[in-house]
Formats: sequence, C-alpha cells, structure tokens
Amino acid sequence: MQLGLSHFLALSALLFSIGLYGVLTRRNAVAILMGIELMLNAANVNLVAFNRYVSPGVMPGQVFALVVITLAACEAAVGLALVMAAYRSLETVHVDEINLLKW
Amino acid sequence: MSWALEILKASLYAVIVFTFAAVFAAMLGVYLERKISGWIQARVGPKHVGPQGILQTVADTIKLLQKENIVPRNADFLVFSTAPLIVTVAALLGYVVIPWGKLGDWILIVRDLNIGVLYFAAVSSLIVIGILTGGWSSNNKYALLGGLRSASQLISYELPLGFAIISVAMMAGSLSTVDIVNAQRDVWFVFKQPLAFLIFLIAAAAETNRIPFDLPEAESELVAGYFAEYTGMRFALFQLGEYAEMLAMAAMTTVLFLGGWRGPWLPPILWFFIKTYAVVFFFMWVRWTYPRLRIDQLLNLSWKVLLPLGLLNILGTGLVVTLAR
Amino acid sequence: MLVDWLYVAVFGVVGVLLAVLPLAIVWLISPRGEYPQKLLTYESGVVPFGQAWSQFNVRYYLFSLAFVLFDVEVIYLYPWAIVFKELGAVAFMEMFVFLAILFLAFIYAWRKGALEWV
Amino acid sequence: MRGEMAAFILLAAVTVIPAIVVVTSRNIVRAALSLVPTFLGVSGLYVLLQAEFVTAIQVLIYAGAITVLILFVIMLTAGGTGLPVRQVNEQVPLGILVAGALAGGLLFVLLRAPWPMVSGEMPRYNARAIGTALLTNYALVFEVTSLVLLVSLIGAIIIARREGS
Repeated sequence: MQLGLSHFLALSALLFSIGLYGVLTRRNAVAILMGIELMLNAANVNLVAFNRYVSPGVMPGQVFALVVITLAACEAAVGLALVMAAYRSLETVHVDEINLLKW
Repeated sequence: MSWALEILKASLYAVIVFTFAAVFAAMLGVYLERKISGWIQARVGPKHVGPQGILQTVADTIKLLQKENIVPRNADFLVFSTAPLIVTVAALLGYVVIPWGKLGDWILIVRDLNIGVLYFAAVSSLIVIGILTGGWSSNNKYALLGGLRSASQLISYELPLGFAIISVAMMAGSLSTVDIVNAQRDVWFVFKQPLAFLIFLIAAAAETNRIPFDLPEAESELVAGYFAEYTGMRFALFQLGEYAEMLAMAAMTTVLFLGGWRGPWLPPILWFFIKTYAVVFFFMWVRWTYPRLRIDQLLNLSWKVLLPLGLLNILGTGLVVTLAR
Repeated sequence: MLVDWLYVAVFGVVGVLLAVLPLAIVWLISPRGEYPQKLLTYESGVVPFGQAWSQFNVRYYLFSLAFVLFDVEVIYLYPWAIVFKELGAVAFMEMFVFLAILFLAFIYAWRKGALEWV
Repeated sequence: MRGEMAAFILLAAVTVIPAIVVVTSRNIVRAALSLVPTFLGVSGLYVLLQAEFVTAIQVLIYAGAITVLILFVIMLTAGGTGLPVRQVNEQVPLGILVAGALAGGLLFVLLRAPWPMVSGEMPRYNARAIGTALLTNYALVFEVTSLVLLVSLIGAIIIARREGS
C-alpha cells in the first residue's frame, strides 16, 4: 500500500482525539496544556501533509505550520504564566478547585 | 534491499562515531583535562598508569564498569535511568553533521544535511531535558537545584549561540556545514565575524558547563549538582555526554569560524583536529584559570550582554551585506 | 533526503543501544548488596529530611518564558539568513521591523526586571 | 516505497503510544516527559513529508523549549510526581465517549473526502523556499508574528510576576 495523504490524516485525527481526551479529563492545568499541545501538533501534521500532497512546490502549509508553532509557544508561555499566578494565590493547579468566580 | 544496506551502513557509522567520541572526546578529553590542570597548577597530573599516565582513563573506565549502580529508594527509577541516555545520545547526534576533513573529493561527514547547523542547534537543545530530569528524578535537594540552575543556564546561552550561528549562515548563505566550510575558502569567518566568534565561544563554554560556567555542579555548594545521586556507569554516561558535547562544540567552532579542514601543507583531517583541539585546550585553559561566576552574573552576561550584542551583530551584518550587494 | 534522516534515526537508536551496553555489563558483573542505608538519598552525607520535590522560586519561570519566546524569534531568522542576499533591501527592512518589535519586548522584559536574578 | 510505509508505522507508534501516556499517566512528570517522544515522532512524520526545516524547528521549539517550560512549571508548582493527588476529574467516561466519537467522525469524513491530490516533489532546499515565501507572499504574517510574540511576552510577564516586586 502506497503511503499517502489519508495515512497522515488518520494519524493526526487520532492524535487530536487523544489530546482532546487529555483536555477533557485532566484536573491539573499543566496537563490540560499538554493536551492542547498535542492537538496543535495534530493540526500541524495536517497542514504539512496537505502541503505535501495537495500543493507541492509552494509553501503555504509549512509557513503556517511555523506560525502554529509560534502560537503554541505563546499559548504555552501565557497559559503557564496563568497557572503560576493561580498557584501563587490559590495554592492549587487543579482547575476544578480554581473556582473563585463560581457560586 | 537498498534500505537494509543503508541501515547497515548507518549503524556501522554510528558505532564508529560512538567509539570515536568515547575514545577521543571522553577518554582523551578527561586525560588532557587532568594533565593540563596539573600543568597550569604546577603539578604533575596522572603519571602512574602507562607512560605519562596515558592509560589513567582506561583504568578509570574499567573501575567504573565494576561499580554498583545504585538507585536511591526515593528516586523515580524510570526517569532516573533515562536521563543519562538522553544527555549522551543528544550529544552524539550532533556528530552527524560535522565534516571531519577531506580525502581527495570525498568529504568525511556522516551526512551533509541541508539544514546542518540548525540540526546541530536543535539536537543539542535536547540535552537540557536530560539534565533537568536527571536532577529532578534523584529526589535530592541539591540535585534538583543543580538541575534547575543548569537548565536556566543552558537555555539562556542557547539564544546567543543561535545568533552566532545565524551570523555565519548569513555570510555563507547556507545552513549546510560543508557549504559553510567551502565559503571560507578565502577568509576564515573569524576575521569577518569576530564578535559572533566571541559570542559563540562564550556560549559554547557555558553550554558545556565549563568553569567559569559550572554553577550547576559547583562542588562546594551543591555537592555535585544534577548528578549527585548518580554512581558507576550512569555517572560515566553523563561525563561522556558532557565531554562529547565539548568536542562537538569545539568542532563546530572550527567549522563555523576557523575554516574547518582548510589549511596549507598538512592533510585536511590533521588540520581539523589541530584546530578542534586548540579550541578544546582553550576551554580547559579558561576552566583552570578563572574563578566561577555567580548565577546572577552568569545570567546577566547572557541576557544583557551577549543577547543584544548578537542581535546587533546580525542587524549590522545584514546592513553591510545588503548595502554591499 | 530521506536517506539523510534515516542516518539520523539509526544514530539515535544505535546511540541508545551503545549507551545501554555498558549498563548491561555493569548489571552483569557489578557486586550487589542492598541495605536500607545504601538506598537512602545521599545529599551531602547527612540524613535527608523532607521531600526534595518542593516549590521553587518563580524567577526560574521568567527566564524560561523569555527563552521560549526569543527562541521562537530565532526560527524566523534562520530562513531569512540564507535568502536575504537574493531578496535585497526589502527583505532586510522586513527583518529590521521584525527585530525592532522584538527589541521592544526585550526592553520591556529588562525594565520590568524579568531578566533580573534577585 | 515499502520502506517509507514501515517508517510511517514506526513513527506512528512512536507518536501515538507516548501521546496516550501523556493523557493517562498519573505521574505528571512522566506525562510531560512522554511529550518528548511524541514531538520527536511528529518531527519524523515531517521528514516523511519532505519538510526538513519544520522538522528541525519542531525539535528545537517543541522538544527543546516548550517541554522544558512545562517541566519547569511542574517543578515550580506541585513539585513532585502528583501521585498522591487524583489527576483526573469525573468526566473520564464522557471524555472517552467524546474523544472516540470525534476520532470516528474525523476519520469517517477525512478518509471519504475526495482531496484534490497533486503529485510532485517539495523543493529540495526547504529552508530557502520557506524563507522566500515568508519574506514575499507572507510578509504580513511574518511581521504580525513578532507583534504576537511581543504581546504574549508582556502578558505573560505581567501575569507571572509577583505584584509589587
């Protein structure tokens, strides 16, 4: 069987679902961020795979994969800063205990 | 079939390079370190095993092979055992893109990747993970503190290192190590990019945890830093990784700034080793001459001096090259 | 091109195997004698107290934060560095603007003391 | 060709199995460390897709920088393995259901859609092509990226810094 676009798409769908599962079930905010990183990676695999099989020769997919990597880094930096701030004032990193705005 | 053949060839290369690193980087490196430190401090250094103590490291290796591998009860076993492997393998992966010399038209390089220097920077950034997790998994306060410090130091100096590499890539117009050496046919880049050379040298010394940048393992305050709990062969793997990385950094300095294998009269391989070991000697000389920096001085040097200088150097190079076009 | 990376992959795998080899030798020939004191965390020879896994200062985080964001900047410098000669003054101006904006970020981090080890 | 397929299957295993560890491991540090093989596996996939430059960037940024940041935060907050605390919330069955349904739905759609496939090779000098694209067609994207970096640095510093110091 020839290695083709569908293989990569299937793998990225799987990776995305795993990431989603992590985001839905984890209590630790850092672990939720790790799930989000997995999902972003899945999206990146899609971008680069489409670039390879749908428009080889021009680079939009890879350029936007770079942009997604940039945004993932920004997201991680700001998200983890929020975790640090929450930990400092509430002494917990568990999202179900960070509920000051809820009553 | 050709795939199997390539894998076989690659494995052979890997074994050769690994042995080379173990012998030339670690064993010879440790021996040279002890001899040079002795010479600088007006001592003799290792003397008894073999002529001039040349077999001292071999004896040490055999000794380490017989040592028990202790894993502390409170340590995280899996992470504890993986950490030295990460450091060693990440250091060795960098050797793939180093061009050791030239025999006729045949360049002695495992693989001339298109993105050679970027690849080198990428794999050496993996070392941080090994050191950080090694320090963490020991469940030892000093080791954890050493690991955190080491990680902050390594990541801080990765940026100036990258900037220095980029300045060279700008001059050569390529990221391949072979292209970079070929671009220095007339003038070595150390003369065109003296500032980048200086930045690279300092950052390389810091990346390999050499004194004056050896805070992570500062014996007097942190016992031994991130590998305080490691014994026997696992400890030796950390050492191997560190010395392998030092040789790789010295070789990379040679490739980027000192014209690689280029030089008159002598064969290219010899030139490459002369230059590389000159850089290694420089690292050792600095190590045994200067006192250790304080951690705030260390981080200030990287963030407030080298980083802006590196950026300005890139902009200046860009301006000059664009205007001279 | 794929062959290049096959070499890298083989280097990784063989590297791990060769690094495990001495550990296996050690496991075969080294003496083994376990008693509770030996498995204690060494620290500096004093009996350790408490867990080492405790909270550390936030300043470590500020450095790694700045590192990640500037490292991302570096990935744009690499492709620029190898093509800017062909593209001429426009490419240089684009990078100049890019770096100028990031220099603002750098100055901000400096002024706010994020690069300060106190 | 069969070699590529074998490499893909191997890389898929290297990517997916640690990814499952990432979302299920009760030890938070091991979960974070499992991110490393996942990221390296994904970078291997980029190699198969002839995207050399993105491969190196994936290793440099994800494995070398973001993982370190995550490890730092784990060590600076909870500190330990997280084993003594419950790591999952009460949505586990629901999570399995949703993730499974999403995977099924995505696979159903993705594998049936008639993608306009074009055969061809990617440019040999990947980084060069990306650089040209970034500085010409995508110049605006490139400049805005630096603004995003500036804003997130400012935001993160404001959030993470202790007040009054």
